[in-house]
Amino acid sequence: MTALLALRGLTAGYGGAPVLFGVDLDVPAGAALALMGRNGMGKTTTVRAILGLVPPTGGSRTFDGVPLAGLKPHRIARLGIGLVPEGRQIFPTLTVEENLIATAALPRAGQRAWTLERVYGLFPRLAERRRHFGNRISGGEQQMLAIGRALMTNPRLLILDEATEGLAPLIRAEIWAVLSMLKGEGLSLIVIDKHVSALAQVCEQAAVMEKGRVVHAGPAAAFVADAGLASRYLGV
Amino acid sequence: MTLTLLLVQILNGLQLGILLFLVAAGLTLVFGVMDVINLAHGVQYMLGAYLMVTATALTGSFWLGLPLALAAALALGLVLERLVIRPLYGRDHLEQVLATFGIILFVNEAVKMTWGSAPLAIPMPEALSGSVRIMDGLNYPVYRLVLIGAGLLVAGLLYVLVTRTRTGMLLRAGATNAPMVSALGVDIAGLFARIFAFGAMLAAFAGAMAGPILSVEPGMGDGLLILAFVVIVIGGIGSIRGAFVAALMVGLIDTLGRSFLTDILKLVMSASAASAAGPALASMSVYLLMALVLFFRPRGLFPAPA
Amino acid sequence: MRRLLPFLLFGALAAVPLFADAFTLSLVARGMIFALAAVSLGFILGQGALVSFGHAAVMGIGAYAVGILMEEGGRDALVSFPVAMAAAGLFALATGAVSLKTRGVYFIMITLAFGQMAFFVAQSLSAYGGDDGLTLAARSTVAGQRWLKDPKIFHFTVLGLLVATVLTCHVLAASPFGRVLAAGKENERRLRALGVDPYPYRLLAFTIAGALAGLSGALYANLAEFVSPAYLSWHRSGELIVMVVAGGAGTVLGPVIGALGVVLVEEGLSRLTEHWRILFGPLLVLLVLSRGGLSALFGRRRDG
Amino acid sequence: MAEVLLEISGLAKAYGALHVTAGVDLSVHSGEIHALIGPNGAGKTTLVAQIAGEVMPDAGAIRFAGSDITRLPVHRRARRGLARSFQITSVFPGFTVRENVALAVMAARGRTFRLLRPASADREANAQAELLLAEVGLAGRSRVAASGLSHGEKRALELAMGLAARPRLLLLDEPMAGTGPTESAAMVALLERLKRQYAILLVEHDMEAVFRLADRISVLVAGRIIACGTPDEVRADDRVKAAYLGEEA
Amino acid sequence: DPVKVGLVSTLSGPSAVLGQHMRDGFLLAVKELGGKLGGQETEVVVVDDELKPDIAVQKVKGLLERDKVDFVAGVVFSNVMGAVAKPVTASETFLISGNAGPSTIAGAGCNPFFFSASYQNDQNHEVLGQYAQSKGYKKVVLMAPNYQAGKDSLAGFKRYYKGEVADEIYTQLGQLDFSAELAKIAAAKPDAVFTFMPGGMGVNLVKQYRQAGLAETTPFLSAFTVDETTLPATGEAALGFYSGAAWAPNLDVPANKTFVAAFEKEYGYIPALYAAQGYDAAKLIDSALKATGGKTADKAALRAALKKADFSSVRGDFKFNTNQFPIQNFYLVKVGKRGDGKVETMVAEKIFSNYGDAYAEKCDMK
Ligand SMILES: Nc1ncnc2c1ncn2[C@@H]1O[C@H](COP(=O)(O)OP(=O)(O)OP(=O)(O)O)[C@@H](O)[C@H]1O
Ligand SMILES: Nc1ncnc2c1ncn2[C@@H]1O[C@H](COP(=O)(O)OP(=O)(O)OP(=O)(O)O)[C@@H](O)[C@H]1O
Ligand SMILES: [Mg+2]
Ligand SMILES: [Mg+2]
Repeated sequence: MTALLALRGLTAGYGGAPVLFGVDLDVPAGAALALMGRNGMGKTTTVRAILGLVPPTGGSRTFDGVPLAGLKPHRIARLGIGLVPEGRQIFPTLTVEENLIATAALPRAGQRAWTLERVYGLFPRLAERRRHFGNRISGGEQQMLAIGRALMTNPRLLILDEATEGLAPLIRAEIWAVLSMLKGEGLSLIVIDKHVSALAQVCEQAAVMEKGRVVHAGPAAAFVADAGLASRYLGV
Repeated sequence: MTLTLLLVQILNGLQLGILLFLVAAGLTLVFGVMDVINLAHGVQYMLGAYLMVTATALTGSFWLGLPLALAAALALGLVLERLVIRPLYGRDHLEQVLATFGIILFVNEAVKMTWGSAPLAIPMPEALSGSVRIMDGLNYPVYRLVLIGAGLLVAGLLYVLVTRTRTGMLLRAGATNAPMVSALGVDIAGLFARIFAFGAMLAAFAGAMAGPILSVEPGMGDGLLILAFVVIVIGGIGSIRGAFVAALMVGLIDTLGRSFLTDILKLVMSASAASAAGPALASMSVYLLMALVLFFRPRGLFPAPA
Repeated sequence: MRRLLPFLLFGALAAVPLFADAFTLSLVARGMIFALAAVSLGFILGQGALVSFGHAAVMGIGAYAVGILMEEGGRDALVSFPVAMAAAGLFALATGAVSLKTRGVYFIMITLAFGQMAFFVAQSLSAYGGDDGLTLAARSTVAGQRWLKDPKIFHFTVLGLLVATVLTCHVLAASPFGRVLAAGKENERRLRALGVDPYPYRLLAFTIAGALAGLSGALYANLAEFVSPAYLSWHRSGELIVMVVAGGAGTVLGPVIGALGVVLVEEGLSRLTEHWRILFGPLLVLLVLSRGGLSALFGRRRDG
Repeated sequence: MAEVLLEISGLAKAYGALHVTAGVDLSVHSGEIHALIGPNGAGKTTLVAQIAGEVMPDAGAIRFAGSDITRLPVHRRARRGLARSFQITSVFPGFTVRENVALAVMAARGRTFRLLRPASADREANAQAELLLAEVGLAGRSRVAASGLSHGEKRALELAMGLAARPRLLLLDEPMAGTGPTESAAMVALLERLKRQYAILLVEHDMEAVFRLADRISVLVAGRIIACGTPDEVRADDRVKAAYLGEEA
Repeated sequence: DPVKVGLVSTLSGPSAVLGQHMRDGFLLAVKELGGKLGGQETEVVVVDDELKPDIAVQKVKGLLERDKVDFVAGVVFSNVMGAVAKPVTASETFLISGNAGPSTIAGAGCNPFFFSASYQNDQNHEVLGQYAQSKGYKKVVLMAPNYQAGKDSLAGFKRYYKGEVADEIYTQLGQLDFSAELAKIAAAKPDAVFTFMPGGMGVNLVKQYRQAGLAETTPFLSAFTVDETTLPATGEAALGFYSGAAWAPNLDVPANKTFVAAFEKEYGYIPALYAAQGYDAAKLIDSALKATGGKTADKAALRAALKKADFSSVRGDFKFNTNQFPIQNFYLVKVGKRGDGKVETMVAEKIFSNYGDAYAEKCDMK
């Protein structure tokens, strides 16, 4: 299986201070990758570098065989990458429904389309709050909205950066179930999350970052099973 | 003070308000929605008038000149966006102020060098040069009625654009978090460019439309710019509805203040004191209104949800 | 470079009388007087994000205080300068008390409103010349002596007061008081949650800045030997903001450089051509586009 | 049990037709960790905001340390010993990490209205700040600008700022959100250490942490407290399972 | 050493057109004289006062101290004059006003180094007051911007007009829309309106006055409102409107005929009052320098030469009063169409002959 997303020696940083020191990652089409690591190790930066939100300083990125170098973030996203960003980043001056519609995109051929109804079906709470402004809903509701918003772009690769942060246990469980289902529909995933055991149920692959490098990559199940690995890289 | 006079003055106030709204509309759009303080809006208004002068002279017709002038303003808006405004998105408001102030200096001078410093005129279109008698001895030009219509049209158009269309949603989203919008696959930079140019065109439209009743002269946009800011601040930045209401309020307060304040003051103080204080107070009335509104509603009448 | 800069700058200013003619002296004095006002504006603007669009009004009130006192026989700077500062400070206190309920652009505009009110009042002061302004009989005396008449003494007086103002603002900025102002700019909600209400801090800062602007107005009245409502107009307030931002709002010295730069460049360009604005405008645009700008050149003020 | 530090009675708040707080009674004793849990949108953050003073309730009363604070502004409450962390990270991004905490220390001691001596020369505040930073695991980061911290690091910084006030009651709105597994564990350990020194009202969706730390738990659903008791009692409550916990009980 | 003249004029902002006329008029005279005044090589340093008094002071200091000029000429606006008069005269440099003539300098504050080549501020307004009075108007509405010059204007009008003043309307400086004022005027039904609305305000007012239909019913008397600086913009809307001045382009004086023709040829537009006064100011300096043989050092001699006013003014008869302001004729002028279809102000009636201003007696110069 060829990789949908491939990173080779990716380097990036903030204003001259390097954060990524050569990241190599592969996400095969239809696969789910768990990206793990302690706080501040560069997970989010990797995600942003993929989309060009922080300009990479070196290395290569390809998505579906298309080199991403030189492409503007919106072009990259249009290739089929959906982002649930860290910290939600809901648009406060748009209502819940407008948040969902504003950046929605048409599905690719053969894809089962995400629509308002489908998102509301997934998160009935959002339907109840559809006329509320983005900053007038609770933290957890914002998180649901961020997920819904990314789905509405009908992506091929969905990146979830701490997407279950602040969600109640019931909803969280629901999200994991949905992710499994989406994967079943052929969507590829990169999931950053602290719930390691849940991650392992959705993702077959795991990669661990430390100080801006991928220091371990392999099957997720094995990673979780091996208490030594988990404690070495995550300190748990 | 007769009832007719009062009614006529109210009409005048509303009409001044609409004129102000025409100028303020593009400003709210660019400032409120894109979060760019564009001081150059005033000179874009002026440019609209001057382009109209040339366009009407070239074509010999108001109706042919107008689209020509607007197209030119749109093009200039695109150029300005590309050269100066684009690097300023997301930058500090004050840096935007400084850069667009530089544009004011440049354009004012360039206009003077191109068209001279003497006031110029845009002839009133023949079809609209009639008038209706609204009180004994006073005619109301049809053109002003058209101006009111144009203002209402622009107000409606903008309101729909911002609140009802996806473009409006994206603009509002981009104003608070442009990187996120592009991360979700939308070319927000391109959209901003088009909207900025559209705002420039709106300003030019106001200038072109005001030309037949006002004098076209260098610096004509500067004082109006400040008034336009007063309007959008009273209304609440980013709110088209707010700008509209505030423009009418400012127009009314200003007009009624000018018309009646001195007479009213004469009821409570000596005539000479009243005629000294009246006009000064009338000049201040707009600012008093703004200070009062902001005192009770620190984010204007229709604050954006934030 | 950063540490040396103040010494270089003020050293150069101190050396100006060695070679300059009377005109250059008065030009530089004008630059320094605006620098003084710009520093005071830069303090509230850079430290607390309080962009006053009515700063010229406070400056003008200082100028009028001197002019009116002179007209009424109060010629001595030891009286009129403190009165000018007090009048300007009081005006700032009163208008600030109301204005500081708002933030951001609303603050800009409400200060403009008060500035315009002061402007219209000055314009209707028929007893003191109204719109035509008021010519001073002479420069203020100092303890009865007519020292300020001498351009060199005037130069050093202005320079001394400018340095004192810069030092004051520098000390205030670094103090806990200044840090609260900065914190209020960064995250007001957080600040309140820490138990600090930024309002009194802002009001005091606004008042101090007002009094300092009043001082610069008093000096300006003496330089021009004339006061006019034009001193209070929003155009002038805008120019002050331009000076501050051009020089760099985040530093104490930025406004000094900005004010001197604007005054000198304007003078230089206007000697070249009547249409100097066609050059000056793009210069400002380039300054912004090439930034960080001057302030990046000289480093940000942050002592951590 | 110890004295009642915070007592909320009959608190109500509505946004239009939406009753976000619908008659809440709640008490926090000094020295206890009281967890507030409930589904998303139940009104937890709004309740915290009312206690902190950012949102004014429509009805009801809030008593803190023996006096009525229902109408007090935010900063006055903070002065009385109420400190908080925000659900959405809230720090001074342009300040260094140490300056963030030092300011909190100075604020707590009423030493901010000083005009002459540089703030950076306040040795005591700096030392105290370093101590707190070490405590939350940010020891090496004190000279970095807060904007340069990762998400998880900012959460830790928030906590340090809350502690700097040496508050009597700490309102923590999801302190664990966004921290990695390692840091979550560290946070739990820290809060365990802090226990007894401070009373804490803890809003958190991380049930492992909640059950480990809390002395008592209140469950808020749709603006009402539907259950309040020890962790074991709450865990066993069917209504709580159905509304909130699901499998995790 | 060439003779140096500093020309202070308003060349930026909305009022720049006035300054431009004055400058062009002055420079035209110098050019006609072969770049020489009084036979001496002459350098004219033009500075823009930006209509800001403090900037003007700064610029004038530059003229005096750096350029070391022998004369300062020009100054359009009275508030600028108020600021610069003192530094110029204090340095014992001659100040030749090309326009502004504030009452203070005409009266108690008169100065041996100050000469006016224009008029005293009140006079043009007095022309209309006298005209309204002689026409037997019973009821007039007065309107001016709310600033010093506006108030002075109405006072000047009322010095000669003794009928009823139905209303005194003070508008905002820089006002755009006059609908409210026009409604008040219509309601008052006066015999005539007198107004002082310089610059763009005047353009707006004239157009709107015409559009409101008032031009047909109520005569429009004005000062500094309809002239060759605003007529290009108002065009035919101003036809039949009145103004008062000591000069008009068609004034039947030989020197004027050549001046207007030369001016239009040189610059391509019709000169206004300011241009004529600028032109005369240069001619005045020229005449004085001729008398002193080009010497500027002997101030007393130069002053005496200036006082003679020995030049052929475009206004015809021209001599100085004791306060060194002109004694000259004033006319009612009316906007009309020239042979080539362009509109300009035209002399309609002589109102005052050999007329000096009201402040001269307060001046103690002889
Ligand atoms: N905006 C920024 N400016 C400067 N430095 C930053 C910025 N954002 C992150 N960093 C630095 O980059 C490093 C990696 O941060 P990143 O956000 O990628 O970590 P992360 O693995 O996502 O951590 P977390 O789990 O806490 O979200 C951190 O050390 C942080 O200090
Ligand atoms: N200012 C407001 N205007 C209108 N509705 C609001 C406002 N603030 C909050 N709400 C609504 O009140 C409800 C409670 O919000 P709150 O933030 O208190 O929930 P929460 O319990 O903290 O949820 P979470 O666990 O997701 O953070 C939400 O449904 C939200 O939509
Ligand atoms: Mg992260
Ligand atoms: Mg919450």
